[in-house]
Amino acid sequence: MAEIVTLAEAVTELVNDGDQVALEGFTHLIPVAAGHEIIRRGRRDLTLVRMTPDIVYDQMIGAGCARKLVFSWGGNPGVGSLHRFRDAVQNAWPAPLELEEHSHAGMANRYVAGASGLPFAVMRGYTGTDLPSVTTTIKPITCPFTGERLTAVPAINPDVTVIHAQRADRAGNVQMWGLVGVQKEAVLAAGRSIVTVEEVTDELAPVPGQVVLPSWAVTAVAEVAGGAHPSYAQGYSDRDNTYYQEWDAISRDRATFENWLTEAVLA
Amino acid sequence: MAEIVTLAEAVTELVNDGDQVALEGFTHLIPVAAGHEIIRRGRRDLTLVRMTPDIVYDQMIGAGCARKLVFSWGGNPGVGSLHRFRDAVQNAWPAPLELEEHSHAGMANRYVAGASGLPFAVMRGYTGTDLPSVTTTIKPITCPFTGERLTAVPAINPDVTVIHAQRADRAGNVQMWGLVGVQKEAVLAAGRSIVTVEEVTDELAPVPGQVVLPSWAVTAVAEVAGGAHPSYAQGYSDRDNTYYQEWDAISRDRATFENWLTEAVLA
Amino acid sequence: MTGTSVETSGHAAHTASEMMSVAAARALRDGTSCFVGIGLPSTAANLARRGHAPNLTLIYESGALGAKPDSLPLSIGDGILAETADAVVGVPEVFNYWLQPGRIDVGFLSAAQLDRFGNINTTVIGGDYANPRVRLPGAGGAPEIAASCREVFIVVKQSRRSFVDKVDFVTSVGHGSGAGDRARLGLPGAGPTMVITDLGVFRPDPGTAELVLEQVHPGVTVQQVREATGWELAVASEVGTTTAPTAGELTALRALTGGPDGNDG
Amino acid sequence: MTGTSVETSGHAAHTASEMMSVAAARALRDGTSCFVGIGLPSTAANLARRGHAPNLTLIYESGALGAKPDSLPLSIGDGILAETADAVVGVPEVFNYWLQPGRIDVGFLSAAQLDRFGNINTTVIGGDYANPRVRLPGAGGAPEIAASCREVFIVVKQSRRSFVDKVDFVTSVGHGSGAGDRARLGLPGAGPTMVITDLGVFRPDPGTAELVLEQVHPGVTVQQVREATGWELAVASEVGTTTAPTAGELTALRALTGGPDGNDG
Repeated sequence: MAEIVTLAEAVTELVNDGDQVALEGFTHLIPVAAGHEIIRRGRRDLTLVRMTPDIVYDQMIGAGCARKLVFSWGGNPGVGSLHRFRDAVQNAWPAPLELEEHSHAGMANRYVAGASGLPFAVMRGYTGTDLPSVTTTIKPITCPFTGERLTAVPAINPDVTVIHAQRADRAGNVQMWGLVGVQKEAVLAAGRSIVTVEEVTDELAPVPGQVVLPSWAVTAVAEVAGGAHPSYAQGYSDRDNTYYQEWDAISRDRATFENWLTEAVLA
Repeated sequence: MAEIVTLAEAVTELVNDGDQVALEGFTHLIPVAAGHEIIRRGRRDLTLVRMTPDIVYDQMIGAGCARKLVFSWGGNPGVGSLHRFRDAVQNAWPAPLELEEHSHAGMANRYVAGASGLPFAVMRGYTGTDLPSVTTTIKPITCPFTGERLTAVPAINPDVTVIHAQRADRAGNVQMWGLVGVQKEAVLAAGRSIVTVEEVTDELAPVPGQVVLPSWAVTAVAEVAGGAHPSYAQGYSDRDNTYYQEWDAISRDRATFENWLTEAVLA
Repeated sequence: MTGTSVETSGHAAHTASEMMSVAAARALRDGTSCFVGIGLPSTAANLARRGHAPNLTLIYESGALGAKPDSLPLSIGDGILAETADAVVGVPEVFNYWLQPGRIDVGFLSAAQLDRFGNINTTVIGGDYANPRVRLPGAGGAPEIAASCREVFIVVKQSRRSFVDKVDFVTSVGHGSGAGDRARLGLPGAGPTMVITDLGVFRPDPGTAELVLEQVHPGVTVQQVREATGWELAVASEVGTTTAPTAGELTALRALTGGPDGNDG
Repeated sequence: MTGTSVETSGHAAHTASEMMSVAAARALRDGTSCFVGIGLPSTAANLARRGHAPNLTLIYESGALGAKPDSLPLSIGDGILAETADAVVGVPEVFNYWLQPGRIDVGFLSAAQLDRFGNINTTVIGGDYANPRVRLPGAGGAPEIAASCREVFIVVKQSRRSFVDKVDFVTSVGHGSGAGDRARLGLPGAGPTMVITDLGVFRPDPGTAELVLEQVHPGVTVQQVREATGWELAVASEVGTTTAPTAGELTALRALTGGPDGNDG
């Protein structure tokens, strides 16, 4: 059964140096506040996993939390590049960043395998691309019935997965709706999970398109209203498109970024 | 885009002798009226696919539609055995019935592979059971990353899948809710599909727990109110538990069954 | 022991079938999760949730996670399951995301035939597979429930027909051919840890994995159990007696099933 | 041909970028389905749906099937997509059930680098993979969109930097090393059948699969296109001229993007 705790308690207890950590949320419901808490707690040597490392991972990489990134698309959606991510890859600043690079389909299937208790998933993908030559976690597999050649990718089983959702009830059952991405799979694939929510309510009135994660499948729930900003929580907030554009300027320069980090996160 | 037609038109046009046909619906939303229409049209040599062949397949097998059954649990839920199914297997009446027998997990994964455009699915299953010795569509497969031995099952891609849903709109978008079983996968795995619905409406108001099949993923929609009886359609009808019990007596004896067939289906 | 009487002091009269359901229900601990097989297990699991285990999470293969039916579902896909569930998921998801990874504490199954190592047959009896004497419904969800749940409870009406030395067909693996077999097969769960019948309660011997009679129900003798067992039954050095159903348990059970001869789920 | 002017008789003045979006939008047929990549393709697809293709089904990798946004989504995961979609599904489902089996008519992609066979690079430019000169965002959904859709349209701003003889990294396969390569690789879709830039329109040669200039936009010369191409460009024997954007197309486009310099999606 999920415990309802503060975000600081959840991160302190459940995210350790060296962990493989997945923060998921596909444009919608990105757990940004939790990412900032991981920065504040000074976690290091993390293997960060995320299909779409965007602003929050740019921040965590720039803050020096990450040793490795497992991902499929690292950009500032609708704006351009991630400058802290680029600086880490191109100049090893603030630290070298190892990459394990997949496609969205590959990452999604790796989470599915992880959630399913399987060591790998089968897909049609990567064929003819240069990705298998740089990513060792892409291998061929042969159908035992037809002899057809397909692609296998290994399960992702993060030590801890962090997501943001609209609501939880007091028993720790979690409810989200709108674009639900790969969050269910990421939580079920993980050893531990933290869910920040817009609000904890007495009842979870059913909502069309909802995904419910039962309390017994979640480790910790923390109420963090606005915890997805500048991303959004459908029914609670809108995407702050201006912030995404502003991030381009903040992140382009190391000093500007470090000022932002001090003032906006660490202060 | 799905065409809205009569059930007779749909079955006449889309179900052919010798086809592999899946009628799905897991206790809920069983397309019984469509099964009766297939009997009325006199279809023969069908390979019938269904996780839980229950009353409707007992009827189709007794009526002589089937050459082969691909399944995982053939019983009268809450009541007992299927007598027409038994008579076919034990006494080849009215015709021999070839069996391809799986577990629920295996059948579900076969539909998932079919819906995913993959030739097979990987699962943990069947290990140590006698099923692989009688079912050739169960094979071992080795994880290319860990070397672990798992089980592979081939995709099911029915020529035609038939399901029952609560509603469709006039464009042929289909909406169902409650226990949604494996119907989405069965439709997406099939070459053609028929969906009977309780009603065709102007709008599909969103419903919690809904599954929507877009019109362009469906071949034909037919309005058949009560088309799941004695099964039920959540929000429209209750399960007719008495009928399931009565079926035991109707089906136990060949003559009684044939009378029922003449009066209730063919008349 | 009071012979065949099922009336014990301080307890209401009950049938052997009711004793079985009550004993099976008691086996479920509060706060755990239970993957509920069709038939007798559903009766027992719902009885447990009405009684000592209000926080028992019921998972049905029809996709209802955390179902809280207020009447006994007649099938594993009744509407009441979806209406009262914490979450409703598709059938592939319930098997792949919830059962397969070993998240569920107890798999609760029934059987047409059960053997001395707790292997289950629900496929064919007699003859051979292609020409059976009796064709049974088949596997359903049981093979993977038996493989993946942390432990398995089996509830079955006992007779020489159902309690056999070796099942005619292994539909779902218990302890295979004996101790260590599950580990050799790579089956993740502990397998059957308890078998509850209308006569008594059995657990596998830790050394051999063979079922051992540990408990008889009130009014049942060890000799009666031996006579209803199709192999030379191992009996614990001290055989206990099941506490008879309390009035509260019987009332709850009859409310669920509609009386002593009611539906078994 | 009117040199570099982009004002043509009967048509409003437009920028090269607007011509590209309009030409890309026109390529989409009504009643088909389009898997919409991030960036320029989203602008074009939404413009098509506002104009000649009201029954174009837009599929976004964020899980929105049949999205009908009434303003241009700034990202592929904007709330407007879920709110207006026929169905919303999880990300694994959109790739596994909807894209992978080849259900989608057109995959609409952009590129940082594109080569003569329509192969796409969005991974790294210069240096090598471990030490690139420029690190790009990476693959996203593109490799499987390029593999599985029935055909692929690519929209890209053309220059010698983006139109190269051979991409530095094959992120998504176009026609590989030439005709027949997709079949040899077992890729189900037809691959890129049209490339739309701010200068013109290209199609693969049926014999060699190399991109051939078939059409220049109003005011653009073939020589200009050659100069913006990083290989010896093949040119069709008869090069057509794209019809300039109509006033209606421009109005719709500017309403979407907020003006001639608006967001590209």
